Amino acid sequence: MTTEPRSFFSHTAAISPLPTQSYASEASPALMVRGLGKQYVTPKRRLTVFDGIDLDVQPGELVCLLGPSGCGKSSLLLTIAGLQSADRGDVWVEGQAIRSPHPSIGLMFQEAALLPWLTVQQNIAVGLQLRHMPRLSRPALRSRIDQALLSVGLQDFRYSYPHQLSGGMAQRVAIARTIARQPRLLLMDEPFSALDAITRLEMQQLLLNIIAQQHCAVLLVTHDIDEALLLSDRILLMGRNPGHIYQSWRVTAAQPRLRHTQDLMTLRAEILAALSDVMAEPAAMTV
Amino acid sequence: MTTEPRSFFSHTAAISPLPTQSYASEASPALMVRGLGKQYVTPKRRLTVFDGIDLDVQPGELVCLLGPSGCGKSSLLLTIAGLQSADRGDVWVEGQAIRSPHPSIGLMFQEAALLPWLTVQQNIAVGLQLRHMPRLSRPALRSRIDQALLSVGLQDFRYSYPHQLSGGMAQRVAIARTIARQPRLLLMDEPFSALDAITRLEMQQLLLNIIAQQHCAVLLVTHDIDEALLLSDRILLMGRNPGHIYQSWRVTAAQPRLRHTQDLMTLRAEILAALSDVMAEPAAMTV
Amino acid sequence: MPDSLTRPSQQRLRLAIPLPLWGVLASVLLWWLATTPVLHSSLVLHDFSPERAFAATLQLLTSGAIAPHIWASLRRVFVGLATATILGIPLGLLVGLSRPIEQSTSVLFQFVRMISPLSWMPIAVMAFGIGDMPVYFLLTIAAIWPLMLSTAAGVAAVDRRWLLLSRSLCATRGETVRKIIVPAIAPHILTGLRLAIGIIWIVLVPAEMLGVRAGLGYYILDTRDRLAYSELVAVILIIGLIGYLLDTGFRAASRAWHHEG
Amino acid sequence: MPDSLTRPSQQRLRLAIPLPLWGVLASVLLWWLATTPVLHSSLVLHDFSPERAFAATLQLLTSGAIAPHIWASLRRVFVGLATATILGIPLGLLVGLSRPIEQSTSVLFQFVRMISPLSWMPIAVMAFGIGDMPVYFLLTIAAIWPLMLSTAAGVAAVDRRWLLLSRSLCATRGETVRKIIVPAIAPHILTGLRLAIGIIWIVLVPAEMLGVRAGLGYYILDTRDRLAYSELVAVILIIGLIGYLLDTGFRAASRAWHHEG
Amino acid sequence: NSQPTASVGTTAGGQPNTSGGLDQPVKIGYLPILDASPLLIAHAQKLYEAEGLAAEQPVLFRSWAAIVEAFLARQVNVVHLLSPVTVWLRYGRQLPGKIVAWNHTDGSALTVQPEINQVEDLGGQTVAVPFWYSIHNVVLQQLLTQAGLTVVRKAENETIAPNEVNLVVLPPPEMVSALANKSIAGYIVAEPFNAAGETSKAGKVLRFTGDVWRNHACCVVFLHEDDITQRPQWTQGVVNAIVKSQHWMRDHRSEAAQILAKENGSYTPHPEAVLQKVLTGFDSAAYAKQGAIQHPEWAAQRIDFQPFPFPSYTEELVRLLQQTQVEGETAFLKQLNPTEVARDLVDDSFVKQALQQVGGPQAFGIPESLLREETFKAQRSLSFLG
Ligand SMILES: Nc1ncnc2c1ncn2[C@@H]1O[C@H](COP(=O)(O)OP(=O)(O)OP(=O)(O)O)[C@@H](O)[C@H]1O
Ligand SMILES: Nc1ncnc2c1ncn2[C@@H]1O[C@H](COP(=O)(O)OP(=O)(O)OP(=O)(O)O)[C@@H](O)[C@H]1O
Ligand SMILES: [Mg+2]
Ligand SMILES: [Mg+2]
Repeated sequence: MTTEPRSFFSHTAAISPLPTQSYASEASPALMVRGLGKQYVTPKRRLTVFDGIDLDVQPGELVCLLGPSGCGKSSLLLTIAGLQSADRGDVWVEGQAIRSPHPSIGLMFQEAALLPWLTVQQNIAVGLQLRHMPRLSRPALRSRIDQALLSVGLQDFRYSYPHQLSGGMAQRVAIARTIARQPRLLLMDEPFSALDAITRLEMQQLLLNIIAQQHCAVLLVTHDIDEALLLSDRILLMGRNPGHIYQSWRVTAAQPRLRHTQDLMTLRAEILAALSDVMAEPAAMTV
Repeated sequence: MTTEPRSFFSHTAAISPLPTQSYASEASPALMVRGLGKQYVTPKRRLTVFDGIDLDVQPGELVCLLGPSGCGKSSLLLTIAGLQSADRGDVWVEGQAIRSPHPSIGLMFQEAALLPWLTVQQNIAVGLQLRHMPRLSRPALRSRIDQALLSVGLQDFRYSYPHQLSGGMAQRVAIARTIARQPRLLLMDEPFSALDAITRLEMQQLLLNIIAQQHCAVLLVTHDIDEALLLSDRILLMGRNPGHIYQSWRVTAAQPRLRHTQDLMTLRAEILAALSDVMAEPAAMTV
Repeated sequence: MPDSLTRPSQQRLRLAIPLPLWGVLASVLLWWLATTPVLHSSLVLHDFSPERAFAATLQLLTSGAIAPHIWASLRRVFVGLATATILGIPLGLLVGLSRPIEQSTSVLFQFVRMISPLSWMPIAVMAFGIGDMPVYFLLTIAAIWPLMLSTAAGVAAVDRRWLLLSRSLCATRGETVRKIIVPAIAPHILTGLRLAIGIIWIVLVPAEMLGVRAGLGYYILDTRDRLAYSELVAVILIIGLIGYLLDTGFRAASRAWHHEG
Repeated sequence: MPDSLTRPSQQRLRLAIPLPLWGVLASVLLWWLATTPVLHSSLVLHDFSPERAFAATLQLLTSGAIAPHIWASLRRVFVGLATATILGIPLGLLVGLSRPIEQSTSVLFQFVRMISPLSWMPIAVMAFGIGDMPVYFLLTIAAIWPLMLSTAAGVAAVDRRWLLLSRSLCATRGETVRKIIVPAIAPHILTGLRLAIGIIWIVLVPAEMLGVRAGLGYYILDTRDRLAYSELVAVILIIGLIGYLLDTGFRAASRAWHHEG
Repeated sequence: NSQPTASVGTTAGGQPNTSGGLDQPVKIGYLPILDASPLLIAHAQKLYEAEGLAAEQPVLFRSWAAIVEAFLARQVNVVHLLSPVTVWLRYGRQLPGKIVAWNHTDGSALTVQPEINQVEDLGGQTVAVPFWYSIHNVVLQQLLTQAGLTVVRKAENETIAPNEVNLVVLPPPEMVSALANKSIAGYIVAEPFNAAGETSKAGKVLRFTGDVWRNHACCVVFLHEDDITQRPQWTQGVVNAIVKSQHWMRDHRSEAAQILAKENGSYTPHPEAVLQKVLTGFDSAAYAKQGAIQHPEWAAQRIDFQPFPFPSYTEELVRLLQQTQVEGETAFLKQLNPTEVARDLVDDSFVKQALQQVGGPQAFGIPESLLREETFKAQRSLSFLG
């Protein structure tokens, strides 16, 4: 393991209204979120799950979202994806304001959400055969599915049904389903949480390759600080009650980062400390 | 971070028929598995998911099971728990041969498997109000549930329904449901996979406390080598096609292990290397 | 777009007249256009018109002439439904849970459930005479199948993970059924009940041929015999109203189970 | 213990006589005991006994006398079921998917579905004359409700994650319905079909009162009119057999959807 | 080919009929009972065609309500109806139709449990009738009142006093089962259900209605009034055919039974044996012995055929109906004047003409004057009782 100079990360101030404005400024950002807030209203109570969220993701950038369990990461992702309406604030994808799902967004849920009556390859095909997608010829479709299956290492399981898969295999099918659509903006909710160390590294590499090839933007929720350190261009730490961006870091170390694990340790410690602080914040604000 | 002598782990030979016979020999082991094998037969194919599995877990011991995605860890756990029949081999729990679920086993599935029509506290209560459980008075029941909720940090969510929980919260409810039954043998399938770093540490500490207090045995499936290093007395690495115990390590470092992370690094590297080897093994043996 | 898909949490703009009323008003209008004496010359047709039907309904209700019939029928509906529930749900559970039981009974059940109540009639009269008993029998035998089939279909659709969970908790058979399966299939049972009540009303009319002296089905047959078509429609309206109220009750119960809101 | 719970993967010991036959044999025995001339003196009762019923069935089948009736009824069952399916499933989808549609139609539907085919008869004759048309009408209007209700219940029970998935893939309404909802509720639709076919056979008998010249329902009424109870039971057996075969077909289709096996 | 129309209005197309309406096909609606036989035999013998009419296959119905509904919807235009129903239709419901001929006479009986030997034994029991507006109900209630019993219509759980008889309506096929099950003490209905009750040994005939009301009509031929006024030739053709068919049947009872039987055609579902028993196998001596016939001197048949609608019968019917309990609105009955009804409800001009074609009234053994006195005797008139 080689060592490199210490200056590979820059530290931006926490809870800034416009966290990171001007680093790749010519094109409009792949994702721009401003002042986003959301409440869950149940008969028993009203929970502000997050509020005042500002964030940007540039094309070709991978941003990781960390935060304590239940702070609102999944809710934020669903709201950005247009699957649930925000109570305030706006979301722009490639300069376009959106309130409902957009075809160039690829969302991966925290659960695999496979359709149990379809085989693995049919589950992947479903996302490719919708009207808004460019029509694919049979062989083109076939080769897209083959490629997606190959990249997640499940070519032998194309005819299996979801209940015949292990937890990690189901998660990989969900990855394949998402990337096969070649989205411009990937929103991923703990995509590698069920994978062993090696497979996880393979999948992480796959993701980096896809970003490099297709210059797409990725917002990735994870609970694994090491994963964030290995993958991201920026790391956002979310606080809770209600969810907000507590702090953010830019990670500038070159890939492959596994070479630089020692160097990232300081940042790791810093993030862990911030996470502890976040979890010690006073609770409530449940209106 | 303090450093300690290097001799904190012993290395036992791989693929031994009786992996670890005689280290705490007076009482019968909490779990003893011999020659266990299982096939899945589907109309399309017949898959030997694991075969020739031998393992023991002593009371008060925590054994971690690592292995590549899809190698058969979850299947092995379900088979040991008596939820699916083995095709060959035997399982003894506290000296008693079992083929069907046993009340002193606590199983935690890879998915949270909460009952959607019950609140969090009712989900926990279900496991406590069964006929084979000692009858609890109302206040005793209440206090058990309270304690379990408190230990997973969800006391504010006792009246929430499962669909109102985040992924990590659901997983913690599943933990609470399992530990509230005070099992003698805990079988846990990736119990902390959806938790952020801090919450995960808290839950891991909780598990260690329970083992210390109740002297129960734990077999824990994880894909996180660091987790295995932090928690386990022994680590088993499973190979695939069909699943088998490829190698095992004893970890003797004292708790709290976070103090010894540096020292565990060598073992970590060794395990990672073994995992790579396992994943490079020739596939097939699909009869 | 189906509203529940696109905007799960958004409130709809309220129309001045609530939606259910619109549907009813529209259909009454169509009905009126098809039958009114204003537009049609057929004397028989006029009897079916809403103006006469409503007048007859009002008359039946205010004079109280219909009350004993309503009570008689409600009693029969209740007894029939209760018996069918008590038999049908356990049967559905058994058939859904056990392949041997399913296999050994399915031929028989599939046979029996295809038999029209009208063909049972001679047998019902032979076995139970005339009066309430054969009516109870016919209603029960007609209502049992939707309950049984819905229950069995529900059992088949229970998430296998919940059953695994229950087994891993070492729940006994009874506990699994009571604590997992029955709550899990509650929506299916409610659908079964809703269908059963529909079938019961359908069968009530022929069943009340069997020598009873009161009941809405009896009254319908009577109005047909007397060609009192406006009264016939009035009784239909009353049956519809009662059925609707019962159904609303069931659906309210059903909503109580769907916390997902 | 319900077998499917305890031993999901274990093969059952096969009895020499397959289980379905046991159930049938046992019930035939009970039937025989209740009606046989050997034990009973009532002449009317004897006509219901299995020995006579089987003789009559054989006679009906071998003489071919029943064939035109079978075809006539099968045609009506088919037309009624097809119409009910074509109307009922889309209606169920609409009602299940859209709250406004559900609200504006539910009162009406709950009213209409409580109306017995026997009360529709005067209206059916007025509107469709006599012959096949009113029969189709009565069968359709009876069979549409189980299909509609089961479909709507199925839509309500669709896993919300699949709908979220579909929306996240930007599927259109039509695509969501075709690719997610319809496959997801296939078991519900099949239950609906099974119930519908049961109701259709139930209603066939009164429906074939309406001036038709052939049909199993017509034949049943015929046997009742001439008190030929052994033939009545024979026709019931034939209806049961046909119903059973249809039902078996549906269940085979249903199993094709349950890959979980 | 039957047009679904729902108008009870005037002639289709509204043109006055130069042809006397012969273009309209004869569409018969009937129930599977012997009462229908004149209409069916006329069809089988192609008698309508002989009159220059087109006749469609007769349509079988299963209940009086259904046949009336089809008649009102103009799905059928020649039907046989219970004579009290026609009164109810024309005066209770203001539906324009008329009786043009009688269909048959007698043909009904009161069948009871074997242990019941006289009408008085029915006290405290339940008896089934097929229809409120039926001649059976009228005759039964007369029999009961004259035996000193009170007719009641009670709910199931009410008790019936020993001097009361409870009436229920049952579909005829269920009457036999109910009698076998002993849940009713007896029933009064048209043939062949009495014959069936006897055959199954569930009961015996207590009285034939023809032995109570001599040569009474049970069913009548009923046509739309506008057919009568606007298609007189068509109506005449229909009545001619029916009268000829009745005339033929008087001498060919056995052949008629053959034609109507299920074995030989598709008119009724009844086996020939049952029909033969009703039409030909009447052993009046045996029945006299068991008390079912108390007026052997009337020489009544079990069922007989005679077309002329005597006005005296109609008047008597209206008078008796006014004393009979029926379900529903009955106020209109009180207003009826028997003589007027006999004149208004019945149009006997067609029958009179038709009778000439078969050799006059004597061909049916009825008086040349076409007048008669009604004989209604519930009890044996003389001291036979001993
Ligand atoms: N019900 C089943 N029918 C057929 N095959 C199955 C079934 N369940 C699991 N398998 C197969 O068995 C193998 C092992 O699955 P298992 O879930 O035990 O893996 P695992 O080690 O838990 O993996 P992961 O870490 O991804 O959860 C996989 O190849 C899977 O496809
Ligand atoms: N549908 C809902 N109704 C009500 N409350 C909800 C709903 N979904 C989520 N919540 C609540 O919102 C909060 C945030 O949930 P969310 O799933 O966004 O957390 P998360 O950050 O993804 O956590 P995790 O890392 O554990 O997955 C939690 O307190 C949860 O209880
Ligand atoms: Mg989450
Ligand atoms: Mg697993």
